[in-house]
Amino acid sequence: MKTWFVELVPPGWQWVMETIWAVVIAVIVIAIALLSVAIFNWLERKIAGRTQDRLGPHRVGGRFGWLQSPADGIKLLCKEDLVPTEADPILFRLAPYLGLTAAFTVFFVVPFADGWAAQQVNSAAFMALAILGMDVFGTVLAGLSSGSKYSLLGGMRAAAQMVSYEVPLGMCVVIPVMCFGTMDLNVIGEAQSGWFWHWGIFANPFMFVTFFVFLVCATAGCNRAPFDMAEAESELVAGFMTEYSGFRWAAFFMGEYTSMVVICGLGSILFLGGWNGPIPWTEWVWLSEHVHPALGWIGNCCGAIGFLAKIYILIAIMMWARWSLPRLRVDQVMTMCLKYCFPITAAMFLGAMLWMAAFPG
Amino acid sequence: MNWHTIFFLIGAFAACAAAVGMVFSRNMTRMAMLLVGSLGSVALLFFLAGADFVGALQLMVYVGGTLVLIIFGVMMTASGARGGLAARCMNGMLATLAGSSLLLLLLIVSGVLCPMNIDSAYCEAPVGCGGCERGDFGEGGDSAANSTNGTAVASTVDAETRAAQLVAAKRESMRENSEKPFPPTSGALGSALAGVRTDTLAGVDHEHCDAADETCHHTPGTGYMLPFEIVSVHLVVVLLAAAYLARAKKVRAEKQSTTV
Amino acid sequence: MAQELKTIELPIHTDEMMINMGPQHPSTHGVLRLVLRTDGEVVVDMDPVMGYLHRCAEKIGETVSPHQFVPYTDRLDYLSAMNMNLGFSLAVEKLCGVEVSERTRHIRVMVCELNRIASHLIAAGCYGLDLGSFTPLMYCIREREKILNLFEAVCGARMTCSYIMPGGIRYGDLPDGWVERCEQFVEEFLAVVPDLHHALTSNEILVRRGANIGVLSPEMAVAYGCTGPVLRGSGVAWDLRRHGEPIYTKMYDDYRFEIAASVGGSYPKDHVYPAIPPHAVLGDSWHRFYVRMIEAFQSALIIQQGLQKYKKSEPVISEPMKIITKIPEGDAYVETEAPKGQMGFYVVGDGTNILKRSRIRSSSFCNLSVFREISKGCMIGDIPSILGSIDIVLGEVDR
Amino acid sequence: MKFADIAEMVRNRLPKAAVSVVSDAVDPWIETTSGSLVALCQFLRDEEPLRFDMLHLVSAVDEWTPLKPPKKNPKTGEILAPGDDPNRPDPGFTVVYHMSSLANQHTLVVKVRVPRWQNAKGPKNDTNLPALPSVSGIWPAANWHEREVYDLSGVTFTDHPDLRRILCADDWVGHPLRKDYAEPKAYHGIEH
Repeated sequence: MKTWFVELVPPGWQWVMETIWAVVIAVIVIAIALLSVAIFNWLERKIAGRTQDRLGPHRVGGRFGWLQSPADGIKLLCKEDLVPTEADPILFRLAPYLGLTAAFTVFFVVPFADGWAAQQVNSAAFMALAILGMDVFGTVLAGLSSGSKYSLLGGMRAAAQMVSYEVPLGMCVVIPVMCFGTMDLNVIGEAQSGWFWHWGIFANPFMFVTFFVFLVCATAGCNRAPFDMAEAESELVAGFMTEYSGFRWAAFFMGEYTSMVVICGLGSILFLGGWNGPIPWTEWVWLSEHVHPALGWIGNCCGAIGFLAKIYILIAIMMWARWSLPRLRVDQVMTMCLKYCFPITAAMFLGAMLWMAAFPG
Repeated sequence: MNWHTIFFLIGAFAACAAAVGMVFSRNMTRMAMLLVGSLGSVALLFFLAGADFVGALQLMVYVGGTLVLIIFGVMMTASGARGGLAARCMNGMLATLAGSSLLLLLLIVSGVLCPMNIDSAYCEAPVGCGGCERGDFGEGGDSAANSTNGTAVASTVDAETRAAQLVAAKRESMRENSEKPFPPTSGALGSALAGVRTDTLAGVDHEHCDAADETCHHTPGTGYMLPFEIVSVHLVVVLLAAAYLARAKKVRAEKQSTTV
Repeated sequence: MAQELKTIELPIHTDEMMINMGPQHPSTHGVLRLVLRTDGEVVVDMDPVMGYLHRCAEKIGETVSPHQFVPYTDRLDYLSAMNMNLGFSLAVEKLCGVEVSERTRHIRVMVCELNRIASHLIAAGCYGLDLGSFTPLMYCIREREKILNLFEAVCGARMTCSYIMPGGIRYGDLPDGWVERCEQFVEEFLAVVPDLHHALTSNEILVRRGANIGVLSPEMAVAYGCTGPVLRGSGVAWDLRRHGEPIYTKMYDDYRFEIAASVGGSYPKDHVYPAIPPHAVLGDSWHRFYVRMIEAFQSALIIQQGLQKYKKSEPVISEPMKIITKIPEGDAYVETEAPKGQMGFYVVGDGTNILKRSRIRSSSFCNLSVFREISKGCMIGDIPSILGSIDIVLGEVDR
Repeated sequence: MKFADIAEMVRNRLPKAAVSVVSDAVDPWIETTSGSLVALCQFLRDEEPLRFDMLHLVSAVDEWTPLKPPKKNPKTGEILAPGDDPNRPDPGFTVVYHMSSLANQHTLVVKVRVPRWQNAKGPKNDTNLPALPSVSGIWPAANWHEREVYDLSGVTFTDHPDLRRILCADDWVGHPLRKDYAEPKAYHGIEH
């Protein structure tokens, strides 16, 4: 499609079309992410409400109160934007966008359906992990530059937590990468096509366990409750976000949800078959590239919807956990990582390796 | 002049500017962030060069390492996140000496090493290495995959080599797909960092290679281990400096408290 | 004095940090300010600073008659206004030698126990909230709302009731249908208690956050004047409803209930309560919280008995004293078992209708005084846990 | 133990401590002097049949009753401070200690009288506040109570580990629970 688009103009001007193409892709990806943020904002409130035996937002308007998210957005945009005098003005302003950018950047390697990645990269899984790791810089920077001790503590906690949890999280990614033999997320997704028992989570018992460790580490990596040490509103007021207001606060908020989307997307590709449904129905109704490219495109659309659905389910689980569980203490979070998650993933890594040696193919 | 060049210039300028800025900054937080900026820009250059794996590695290891540096810096110096740091003249000279000697070593080593030949890295090299194959990738499993299938019998599998094989299996289709900016380099680079140059291994199809440097082919064992280690030493030096900084600060503070 | 103040700040080492927690902070339960000296995440020392909510209650007490002072007692522990009213009323009654009728006593017992449940629900919910669990609070608030509705039916106010007055209660007998509504509430509440235990008491994370944190030995608890659930959480079976002044214990004489304290290593066995987790140590945050949960349950049982006794009692309601009623010369001190601890009122009369002195012994104030001792060496994250388990109300601390 | 027994025991063991014993009041009390307060409290806490292990409350009662309308100095027109009127001697403060024993389940009230000012002729400011020995070494609970009494009533406690204001601001002037307390016209420029 890109080739066709670029070749619409004479060769000397093709770079213009390439640029346009790149911008369009970027806008689509960011739009999906931002739309997700709006939806998750609403969903989080609804889940919180239902968990707490109340209705959740319904007064602002719209069916099921969906206007709550736009109303929130408008409110945040209208709020006064404060920079404390104690803060480092440049870094303070930079911080929220750094985290947000890092979270958005990961999208360009995540395939939404077969071949539907903004950029197909060979080491996509690794790259996603690496860029996602950058996410924490926004948090740390906010903590260091705010000139508030709560922020400083929050930033330090976030840094320590991220550095620790990247290890088991990386291990959790390495295990499926090892099992599928590639770091290309597209290839990994493709390898899980067919019935749901082809999914990574069912590939072997070790992968099954790894998925749940991954979910825990992903929650911790996103700084979500019960691991939201950086925010910890009952201890640090709002942690690294204490001094933020208005749109910059919203940027942190968006960054958090975007990184949740990304990491759940990664999880769903690595473990839950990505865009492949539990049953290979697209094959049955000939929605396949082999029959016709257009049908393949429709099939991919269905796959992308399935992929998003999986992300939504994973995120709903994260929200469910957030509204059900108390927060761990900071040392307990570290204990959780170093004494439980890491040894378990290491054992799973070993197990998966032995499994593959024992049952090749 | 195309986008690639523009981005290269942006990345290169950002890397250098951030590095210089970091050296001359007195604010710890800004120093750390400029370091991240510099290393991140280098990662961008790697991405532009098509070395996606090394780029990601750069982000993961160095940028992640900087995070640890920040934690150490803030927690150990206790001058506050925004406290100024001023090096004494002697320290500055020592730092320049250590830094420049390491840089010199790095330059020498990288001058000695031959460049990686991306094309030859995957020519036919993995075929001899063996490995088990997950038969089919759907439509991806074409002739190359089948050929590796036939030869593969091995008890222990190096994960990196395996990955390289599987990517190589899709090589055909990727070559055809000109939209891909990133040729499969991860496996070869990973092996090279560990000391194995797949592009110079015996059995490489030399017709596809440029064979620019004959010496490379004679010493297949020398990978990028040495420069990798030199950079690691650099990081250790930085960490030691952080610890020293913290210690020096503490002694001064104790003196103060005794006088008070 | 100024030099004393500086001792907190002077010996700071480079790796210690001063954190000013409060007066505006989500988990200080009001406008309490804690000056923490931390070494990383560990709290080396701390100093509670209070007075931000000081409203000169005692000074006002010297200018108004006891009748007029009752609304001010509402604002002491505004989460259990009924108990505050009762404490002050009993002190004045003791000084004046006034007796109230049996039915009035039963009504007082019922509303006070209802308020105890309400207060403990807030304490339990906020303990969860302080540890990052928002949901149980909403369930607690839901139950508390029913109690507040009952209060509204009885005196028109939901929180600042001013219902119990020196000499009796206001507005005569209970309104029609109130007894049935109360019965229904108790039934519903007893059914909800297991849910709360499930969400809070036996939640593994909450247990880990509370067990072995802020351990208060019984000796220290007594020495610092800690009372109420804080004292009982340390294993001292001391409850003024049984051990208090005759004027107070008389109210509870014919009620059956257990003192919620671990005696000889076991809590009362009249009902099945969640098991004590192995990591919990007597006197830690978890035990203090647990005592409150048991107490709320016991209070519900007391209310059930009170409703029966109320129905059987003679329909005679004692009227409150008048504003102009002269208070005899002399002084009297009565402590009552309020939800937060022993709430004492020391009233001194001088023969006029206005008290010469109305001194308030605040339970939260005394319980808070031990906070510094038990929080040394804990982590920043434990501060909300300990503070939540002590369960203070700043209206009462600052008066 | 009954109050009579406690009083009897105190009289026998510490004859100087019990200035007077009032047993027919609503809450019977033992009055002591500031000099023997600490010894008495130590005795009450440690002696086996007494064992008053919990101190409930320390309160200061200003015994002076202002007249209505206030009596003024005929010359200057100023309201007469307590003690200035020769016809009405200043009764000063009564500091009351409420204590109880959890072990033996009995309570006791101890009272001490202190003057309004340490030196009746001295200046009427914070340098001349009356002093009592602190009992915070005996009951840690007294620490905050004594701080409060100091803050609101202006009775200082010697040997107190940390005697500073607790409810009022650190730079507050005066002690509000004194009957002759005059509200400041402004505090940090905030007028009322």
